[in-house]
Amino acid sequence: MKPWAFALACLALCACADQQEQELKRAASWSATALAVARYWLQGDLPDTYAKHALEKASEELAKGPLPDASEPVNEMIEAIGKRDQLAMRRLIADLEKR
Amino acid sequence: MNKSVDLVRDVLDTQVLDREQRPLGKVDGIGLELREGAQPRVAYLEVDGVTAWRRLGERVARWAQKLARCWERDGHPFRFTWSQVRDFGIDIEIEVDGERSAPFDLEHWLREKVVGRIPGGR
Amino acid sequence: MKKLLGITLGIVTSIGGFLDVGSIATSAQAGAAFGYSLLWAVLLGTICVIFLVEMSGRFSIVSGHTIVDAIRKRFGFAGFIVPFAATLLVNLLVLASELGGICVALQLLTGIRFQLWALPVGLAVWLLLWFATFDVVEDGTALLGLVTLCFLVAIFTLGAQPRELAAGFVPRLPSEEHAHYLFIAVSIIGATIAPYLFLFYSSGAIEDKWDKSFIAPNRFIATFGMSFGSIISMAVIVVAALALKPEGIRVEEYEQAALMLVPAFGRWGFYLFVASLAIACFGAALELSLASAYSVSQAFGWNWGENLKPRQAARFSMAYTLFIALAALIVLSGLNPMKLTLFSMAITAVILPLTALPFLVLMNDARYMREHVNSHFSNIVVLLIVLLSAILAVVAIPLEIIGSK
Amino acid sequence: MSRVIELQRYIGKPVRDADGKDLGHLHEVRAHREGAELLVHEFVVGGAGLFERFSVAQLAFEVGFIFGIGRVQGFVVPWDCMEFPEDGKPRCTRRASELKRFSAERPEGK
Repeated sequence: MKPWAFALACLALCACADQQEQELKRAASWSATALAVARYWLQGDLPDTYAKHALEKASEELAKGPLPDASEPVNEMIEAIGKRDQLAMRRLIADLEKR
Repeated sequence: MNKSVDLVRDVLDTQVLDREQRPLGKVDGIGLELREGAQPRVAYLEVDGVTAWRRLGERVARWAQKLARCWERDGHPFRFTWSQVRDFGIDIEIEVDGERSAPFDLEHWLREKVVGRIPGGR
Repeated sequence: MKKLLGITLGIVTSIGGFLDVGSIATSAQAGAAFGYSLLWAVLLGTICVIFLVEMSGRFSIVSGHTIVDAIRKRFGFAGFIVPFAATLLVNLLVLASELGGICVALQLLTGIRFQLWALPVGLAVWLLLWFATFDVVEDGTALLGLVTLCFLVAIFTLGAQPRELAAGFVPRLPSEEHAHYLFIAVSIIGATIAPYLFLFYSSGAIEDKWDKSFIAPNRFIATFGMSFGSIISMAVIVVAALALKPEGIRVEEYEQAALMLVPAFGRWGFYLFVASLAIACFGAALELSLASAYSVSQAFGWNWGENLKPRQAARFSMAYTLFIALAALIVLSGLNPMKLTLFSMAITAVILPLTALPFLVLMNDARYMREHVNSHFSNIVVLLIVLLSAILAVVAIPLEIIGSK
Repeated sequence: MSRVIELQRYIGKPVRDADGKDLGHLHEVRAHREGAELLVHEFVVGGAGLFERFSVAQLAFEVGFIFGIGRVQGFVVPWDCMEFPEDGKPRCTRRASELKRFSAERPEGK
């Protein structure tokens, strides 16, 4: 067993150990992104096209991640933007924050 | 100009300029004539892409040769003799009109086939 | 008076031209994930690039050669071809990242997928090079590049704490995620010491016909131009640390980075980010295409120069045309732009010794530099930073690949 | 009779002396002007400063020079003692002991 092969193997091992932890972090980051986009949109700081596009990306990533159900409120946010329904958006923000 | 010339350090891979100071290419090869009982003399200096690539190996040279055939007018590489050298310093200036020499074949080919056809390439 | 104009122009172009997709992407990720703690990487990269840029200007001034031209003459065709090919390949990846950056900016603005912008953006870059002259290209994009000063302004509006900022300049490993930290550090260094920067600068010195009187101004331009430029790069880290980290947003895609100026400028924040990304990348794409065409022409001894019309330098013009086309195809293939950028920057750090070390040998060769040879101090600084970043990169890239699987 | 060789294909190649011992690589060809001609008077073998192929070791060797590590040394072979056979391997007809050695701090400046 060549030394570098052994080193690579244990690197790979510890890499996947914190794999789950990485996944959780990514999901948390994407839901935080969705929240930020929604909040800035509510304040009128973000154009609709970008807000919708960013939320679609967020829900896509969340669906792949460990907490896929978090992508539902994000999808509803996208519709809220389409309908310019600020009230629904506030409710959805609260809902996503609880998760 | 001082008398001694180191062929590798001062001549090989040195930039060659034509009569109007236009860049012609690099010295890619040196032809050395070995004579019986007399000092070897520099027969010619060569500016040719294929010669340069041949320094990396035959296979590479074959590829370069295939490619070069599309734009080369006459098959043999461009050579000049030491007597044609007008100025020798950081670059080598020679008594040749670059536009009509072999190293410009690719330039002419591109001008006609491509650049000439694109608007604004005038 | 002409010299003064030359100096100010030199500094302005370095500021405007410094920031590119690499610095924005790596700094945004660094700030969002690790706060201020990667500022040292920008500083280290900047110190090295100041030396390299000053040396490349001095080299062209004293020897009358450009770097690529001289490396081939000094090491021979067979010795020169491997570093040359490696640099060209990396330049292609970085150019693809730059074009990708512009396409992503347009995607953020319009919602249309970035691949669809690949060909129009490639065409726009090519058109400017085909029709404009060197001065218009270099000065125009750099002046536009000053929009990136908005990151600097954002620091003050967001109120960064100077004491914490200073702590970021001391390198120390974070509590966890060492592999990713190392990878981002290396990508930052690769983004800061981009070889095309000093290759472009050396060709520019020849194109602008700098003579011996430019030795002192050259040192001034290199030092202040690069330092101001890197301050903006650091500003991106600070803004990301203040605007994204507290919210828990880690930058994996440009969509997330686009939020970072909103807290500072409100509605304008988003548009300023998109403008900075697009302009910085456009300027860098122009410089990179020219730098690559320069190095190919100088390697084979062809006539070169952006001031020449395409008809006068067909091989030079076709070189950058082919280069832009290939890069646009890479973007068209839909590779993730952020990942492509980070890896291109890390690979730049890996192959840095292949360009910087032959150049260092030239800077100490009296035949080229006469009495202006390098001082021992600059030799040591460049050697240490170049070797350090290459070793770090060789370690960091495999770890990142394993980590991200 | 005389023969024309492509000098660039021998540059950087290893050179053997009369006993078959390796003298080093063919590193430089010193010539001088005679009227309109350029005549070779000696070959320099061994030493550094030339890549036959790119090699990291060679680059490290060159960088070492900058910091005064290592020396350029080798042999000076007069023109009439060097042969260039068809197989592309240059050969010296004298023994290493009979040749003038040279040793310098770093590749000689202009």
